[in-house]
Amino acid sequence: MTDIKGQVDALPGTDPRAPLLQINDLHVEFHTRDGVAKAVNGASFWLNPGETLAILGESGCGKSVTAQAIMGILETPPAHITQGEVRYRGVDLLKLPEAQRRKVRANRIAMIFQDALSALNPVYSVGFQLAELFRVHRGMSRGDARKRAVELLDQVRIPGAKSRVHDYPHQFSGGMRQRVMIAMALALDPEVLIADEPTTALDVTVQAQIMGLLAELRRERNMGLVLITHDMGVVADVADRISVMYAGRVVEEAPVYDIYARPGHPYTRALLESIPRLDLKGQQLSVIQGLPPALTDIPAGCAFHPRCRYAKDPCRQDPAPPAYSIAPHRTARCHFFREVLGE
Amino acid sequence: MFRYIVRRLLQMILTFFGATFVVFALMFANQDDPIQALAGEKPVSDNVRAVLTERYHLDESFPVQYWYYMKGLLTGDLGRSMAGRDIGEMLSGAWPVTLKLSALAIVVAALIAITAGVWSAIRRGGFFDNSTLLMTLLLLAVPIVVLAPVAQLVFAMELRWFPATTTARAGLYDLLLPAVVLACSVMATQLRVTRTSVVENLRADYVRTARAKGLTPRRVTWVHVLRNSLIPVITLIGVDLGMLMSGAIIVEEVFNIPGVGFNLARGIRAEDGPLVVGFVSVLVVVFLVVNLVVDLLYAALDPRIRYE
Amino acid sequence: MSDVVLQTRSLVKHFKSRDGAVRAVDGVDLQLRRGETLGVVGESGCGKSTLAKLLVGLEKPTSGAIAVRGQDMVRLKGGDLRRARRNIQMVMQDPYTSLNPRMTVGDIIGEPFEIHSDVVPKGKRRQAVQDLLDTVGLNPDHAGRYPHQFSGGQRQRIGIARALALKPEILVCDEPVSALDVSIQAQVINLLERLQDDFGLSYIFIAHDLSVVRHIADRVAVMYLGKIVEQGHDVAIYDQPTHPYTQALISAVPVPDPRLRGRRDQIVLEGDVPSPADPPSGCRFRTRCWKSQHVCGEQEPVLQIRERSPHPSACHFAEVRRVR
Amino acid sequence: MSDTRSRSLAGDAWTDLRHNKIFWASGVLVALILLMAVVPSLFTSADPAVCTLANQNQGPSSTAWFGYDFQGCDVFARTVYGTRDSLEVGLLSTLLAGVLGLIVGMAAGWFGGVVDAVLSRLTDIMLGVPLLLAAVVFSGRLSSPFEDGVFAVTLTLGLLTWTAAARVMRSAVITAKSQDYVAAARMLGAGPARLVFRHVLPNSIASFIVVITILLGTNIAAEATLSYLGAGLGGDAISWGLQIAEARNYARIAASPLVWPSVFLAVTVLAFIMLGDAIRDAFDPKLR
Amino acid sequence: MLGKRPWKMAAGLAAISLLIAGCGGGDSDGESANSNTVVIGLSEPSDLLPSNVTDVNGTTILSSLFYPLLEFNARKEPVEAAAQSITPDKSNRIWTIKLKPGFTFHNGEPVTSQNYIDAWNYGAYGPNAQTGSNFYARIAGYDDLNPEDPDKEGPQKAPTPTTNKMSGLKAIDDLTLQVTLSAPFSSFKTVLAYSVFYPLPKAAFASDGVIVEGFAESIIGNGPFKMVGKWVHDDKVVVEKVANFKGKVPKIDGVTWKIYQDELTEYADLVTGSLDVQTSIPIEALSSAPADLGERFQRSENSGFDALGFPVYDTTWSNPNVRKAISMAINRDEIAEQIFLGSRSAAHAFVSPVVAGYRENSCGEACQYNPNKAKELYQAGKGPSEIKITYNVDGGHKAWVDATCGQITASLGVTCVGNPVGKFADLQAMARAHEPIGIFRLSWSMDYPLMENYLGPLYSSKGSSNFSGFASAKFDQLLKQGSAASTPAAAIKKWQDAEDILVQQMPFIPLRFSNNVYGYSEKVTNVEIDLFMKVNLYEIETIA
Repeated sequence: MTDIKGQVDALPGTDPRAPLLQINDLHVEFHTRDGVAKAVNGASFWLNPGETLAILGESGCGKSVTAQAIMGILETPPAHITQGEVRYRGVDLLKLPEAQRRKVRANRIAMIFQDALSALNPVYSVGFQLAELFRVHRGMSRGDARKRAVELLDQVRIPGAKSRVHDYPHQFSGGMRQRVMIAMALALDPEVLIADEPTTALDVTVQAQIMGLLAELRRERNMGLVLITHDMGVVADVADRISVMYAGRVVEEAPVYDIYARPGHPYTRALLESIPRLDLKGQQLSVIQGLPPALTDIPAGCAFHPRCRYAKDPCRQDPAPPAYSIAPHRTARCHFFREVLGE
Repeated sequence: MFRYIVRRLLQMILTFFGATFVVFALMFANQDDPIQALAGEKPVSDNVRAVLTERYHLDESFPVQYWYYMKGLLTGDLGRSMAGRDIGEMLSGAWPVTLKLSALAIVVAALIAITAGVWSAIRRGGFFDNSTLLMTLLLLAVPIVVLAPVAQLVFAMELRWFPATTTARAGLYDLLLPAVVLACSVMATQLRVTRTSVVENLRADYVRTARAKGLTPRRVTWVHVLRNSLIPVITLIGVDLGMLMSGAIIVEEVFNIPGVGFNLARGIRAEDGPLVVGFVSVLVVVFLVVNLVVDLLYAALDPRIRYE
Repeated sequence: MSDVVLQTRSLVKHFKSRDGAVRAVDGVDLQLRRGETLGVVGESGCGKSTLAKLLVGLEKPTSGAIAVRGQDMVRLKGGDLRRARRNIQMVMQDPYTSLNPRMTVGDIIGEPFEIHSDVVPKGKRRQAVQDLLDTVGLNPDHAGRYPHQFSGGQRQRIGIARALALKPEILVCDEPVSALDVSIQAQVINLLERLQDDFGLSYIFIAHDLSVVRHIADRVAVMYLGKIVEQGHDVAIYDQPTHPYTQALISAVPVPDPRLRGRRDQIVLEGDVPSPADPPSGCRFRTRCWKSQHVCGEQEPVLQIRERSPHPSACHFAEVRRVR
Repeated sequence: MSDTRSRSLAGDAWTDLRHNKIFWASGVLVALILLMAVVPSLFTSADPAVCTLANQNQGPSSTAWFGYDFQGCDVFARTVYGTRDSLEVGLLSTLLAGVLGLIVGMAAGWFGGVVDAVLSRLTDIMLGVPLLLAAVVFSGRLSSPFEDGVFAVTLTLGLLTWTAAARVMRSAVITAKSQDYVAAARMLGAGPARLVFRHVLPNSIASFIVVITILLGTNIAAEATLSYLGAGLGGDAISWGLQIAEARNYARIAASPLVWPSVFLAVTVLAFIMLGDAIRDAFDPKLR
Repeated sequence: MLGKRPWKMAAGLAAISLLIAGCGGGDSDGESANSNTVVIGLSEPSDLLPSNVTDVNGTTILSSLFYPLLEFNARKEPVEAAAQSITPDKSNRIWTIKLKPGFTFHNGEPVTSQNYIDAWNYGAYGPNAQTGSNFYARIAGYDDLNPEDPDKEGPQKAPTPTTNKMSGLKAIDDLTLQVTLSAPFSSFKTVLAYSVFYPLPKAAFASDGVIVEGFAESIIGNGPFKMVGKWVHDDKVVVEKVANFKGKVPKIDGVTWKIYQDELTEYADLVTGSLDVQTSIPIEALSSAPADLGERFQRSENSGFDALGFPVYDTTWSNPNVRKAISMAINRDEIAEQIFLGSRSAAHAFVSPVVAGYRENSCGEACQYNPNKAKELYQAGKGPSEIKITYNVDGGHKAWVDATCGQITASLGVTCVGNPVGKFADLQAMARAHEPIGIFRLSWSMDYPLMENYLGPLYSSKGSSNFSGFASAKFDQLLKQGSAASTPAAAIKKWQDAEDILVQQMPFIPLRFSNNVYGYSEKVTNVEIDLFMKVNLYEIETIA
């Protein structure tokens, strides 16, 4: 497989010592009828080879938009990347011309989506959709590409790959479809895989299968994995580090063990507490009051302050809290992280 | 699948009889004096009148006339027109050119509508989009009675790009001008539907996937989006094809094409019951077959659709 | 007897399809007592949504009986049925599609009053609607807004308010929180629990999220391919599951604690759920079961208390296994 | 702000429309056209029926803005007065087609099964009936009590053009009736009437409105086609269609009698289509 | 599997239908290539069997295929063509026709007197329902072939005739034919020029009185041209010159009769050079025709006559002065000039100027535009305050009817509207049923150049086209006397007397006489169009 990789030209300016993926102060806006929606407001994180970074957050926190911005597949307009960098091995992808950018996709950075049924084109066979990658990026013949497609389906443990390659997405079960998605993402042997809620639409037993498969493939290939999810359970199982996003910002970043043991941001803390737990049965669940802010109208200061029990005056005023370094490899954007940690 | 087709064919037979009945009834209601209609403004002698009345059962009641017609039809005899011509022959003379004309018109319309529709969907809100919107609305508002002679005047008589008239044996190029005129009548809606459908599909998740695969925008649009967007367009094209075949009356007259529309118009004006019913019945059958083909095409375009 | 508000007996629903009958629900017996929450868990395609529709009368059962406070819902007709139906209402899964986008929230919540005009006199309906909004924690002033102006959690509250309008005793909640974010999910669950206390409601709580069910349910029924495979009190099911499917299901639930990583007893099932149109003979789980033996294909295990299963379990080899 | 006042979809739509520029533009245009139809004498003092061959094909002047046609009639006056019959035919036939399409489409979509099959086949049959035939039949049978033929032409167009609307309605109803909120209402005990009129209809009407407004345009234009085919309006009727059908013959000598009614027709169609779009959007709360 | 790949089937079906549509594409008409042939436009004839042809299209095509017994010269006098001589006896009842020798049909059969008798008997035989059968009605024995239906259009069938031979026809020898009329008719010779009096070859008959199936599709005539191939319906009839033709020899080698549905379309082809002769340019194109065609745009007179008829059975219109008032309210010249652009001329007589006996302005003051007098007369006669003019929409009459109404309104101060009906048959049916039809339009073009051919059908009480209900015993009698007169001149005198009755009664008001307005391509020259709107095929030439 590495021989195929050799066919892709190295990007100019590649720095082998730089992190695999580094996002700096990314800002994305959407121009809508209701005004400018600030979907991402300065997201920053990095990823090393072989590492699993979980981006955790609720819907509308900007995690999917961030992922799409990294991939360069945001629909512009309405979306506009107003600021920031997306560095892959030190190269700022945002500054690359579109043609080169396109070569990065699938070759270097690949992505899988939440709902495999709608993410796969319903009118083409999965074989076609897999083979397409080899034909477009590798210029393979139809037959060779088809062969590779079968191999890929085999690799993601789809039984009877040879015959199923002719089937259409709707003829697969949810789990199998997600396997196809994974096969598609891994086809060109990328170094970074972004998985956007890969198991949310699946049943728990299938979810376990898929997460297992992903972990295995990541290990095999020493890929960097960005796992976007809202499920604290899944994260606890697979992530090395966690970035928690709220209203377009990374509010806390920490190694997985630390964050579950002692969350450093009130939002992370509240999220953890709102999961139903055995020892709290019969009691009310701890809830985060109110709603996430509308992206067109993000509160001044810390965006979380209207829902935060620690909020005091400084939280309500700009500028937003900086990323306080609260421990080695840990940051939190909360003025009162000590109180949060200390409780 | 097979059972589905058989069921559709059976329904087709029922529809066919329904259509003959409705049209026959309409023709009967319209029957004043077909014999005089045949003779134009010249007088018809009583004797001729009596003989023709008897020959075409004109003095019979509606059920009897219908019965005579159906009897003939079921034995494969489409009867004779009032002018004494064999209707079967007339049909086989008129159909090919009309089929050719409407197929060409549909191809022209679909090509333009789909290309422009996709384009304006991609650039929605842009200049191209807005100007096509205006153009299509204008096309919608200008009736074909205006469009056809004006096109003939400009492109045939002034510019001499196309022949002014064609015949039953016309080649594709000869038919191009009338086909374009005909296409204008259906292009507008097809374009709108294509545009809407493409816009919808552009938002679909699989487009995101395709782009994440590093495909060029062109490939994303014309390979991935287009096929998904074509389904509602195909339905429309099916309906349009039927309408074009019967609706070609004016175009056929202006460009002197002795096709179905022309024969229908003549038959209707001449109160020629058997002629009109014959043509309409075949029209309905063709229409239904086209619909069936369209439905099967669905399945071709969208593997999720299966017929039972 | 008077304690039981809802009971089903051998409830069966088959759908006709190209490939024969799809056995969506295939002989389900349930009992729900007053003030109790019965959780129904199972994976997609197991028939739990069909079960919900049967219970509220959106589908007619192929056979079997549904008794609400002793009245057979299947046999009732006309006005009696309409009145009896008031007693059992449903909260639907998808708060986006279950509200008519072209009606205001006030109209949506007030609609039950218009249908059952005897419940609240005309003049008081507006007040009643506002009370309901208040009850579910929404601003009564927002009655004139449209569903799309609300967030998912708020919409689910609207759905709950609508279901409560007729003051039912039983609420069938079909995946009421699965479309919601964690923080919102907690709010809705809390609301449901509060309403249960306030109005003495009984819940059938259908979900695929086992943690949520565990939190809210008093008793749990596990469904697989149209049948209940195990049933019992929550503790019994979660801590002492005896059916292999239940065990696999529970073990697959991720635990939000990285310290347990790699230390849990995780059973990863192979393959997919078979088609309900052509379920396996005997025990329906046998195709994916590690305990499967010859008898499983021959004989269908009955849901009953067994030697090694202190609560009803439909497995010939039922045995307690702690999976976490 | 307090919006406790009980509101209706229509009321809200109106509130929304009041702020919609396109609605106002098209609305004013439509109002103007309607006014022209009702009181044409407001717009021109000339009598459209008085035609003097001496004025034949004269160009525009201060008395006759659009000049005179082949018959020596004032083109502007005739175009203004033609509004009435054109609109009458267009609106009434579209109304008829709309009602028929709505009923057939709803019935087919809602009941499904045999009803659907029968109605769908009926739609097929109607698509096969040539417009000219129906026009000839109706104009022959119905024009005597209504001399100008408006009734006959309206009936013809109405009876033959409902099919598209019915098809659209049918599929919209099929989509709408399987929605969760319909199930929710059914669960509450709502009867079929409520389900149909309160839930299914409002949610399936959007594409129907679009089809209908387009149909209005094509029907006004179709009147011209019928006039050309000799089954259109007659008697002392003045309509754009008649004007166009006549003037197209003399287009090479004098274009004005052809151009102006066509322009009026196009503007009218445009106005109604835009109005339809605006109304459809207003009745979709999501777009507000 | 059928079910698995439905799209293959669909694609196949689509491909097939496209193939059907696409193939068989276009052979272009090579007729107007450099050969010595011309392309002349006309409409689809209803038939080509001579006895069943009464329309101008059919007769035009037949004129190339057949050689008539006689034709008319430039002075409208009959001149023998296929006949050597046509002579009546003293009583004008028995006519002897001698044929020129040596003529053959296109299939080689010699033309004999029996060929004429067979053809005429076939045409006259009632059950054959030939539209031209009326033309044989003067021949003795015609009634035997057409027994009267006892209840007209009632349920009973007309009795089958006992014979299919007219007693008045007798072949004296191969080249001599004797025709006995049922009543004397001094102008019978003129009638014989009409196309129904063409002969038919033996090959036309399958058996006695039965025409071979499909004969009309490939007619065998005795004329200067013969058919090439079959009649291609709605498309064309191609004829080519007969070698060694015994009669007058045309200068061209052949004609393609190209069939058009619409005259404007035909004109488009004329302008673009795809057509050589258009015999009748539609009014819509007249204003641009001089510019389009220059010298090649021509006019000549023809026999057409337009009139308005009154339903005299309707009391509203029973007063002749009111009818006269309407007539005087119309400015015929203005309409002829401005609406018809000179393709018509104002009519001030009841018969066309092309027939012998025509008197200019025989109508007198009644046909002169005089709005004041008209109004006076109208008011005195208490004419209706609302007038409608019924016309058929399929004939392009709207323009002049509207203009006429405009003039009537202006002159009389009454409301006048056009009342369109679908086709002429509808108008006729309404008139027959005495429905309130109002004033109605009428046109006539002659079959043979006699005053009688105008007066008889239109105004006599039993006239085939007399829809007005006008009946004057004196008029009928004068007409009859004219026909029976011993010489054509005497006949004309009687007919003129009859015309004078019309002037007094005005059951119809003459409006216009029509002219041929024709054009031709740069390829041809010497184009003449005769009274019957036919191209003179013997004169027309191509330019090399």
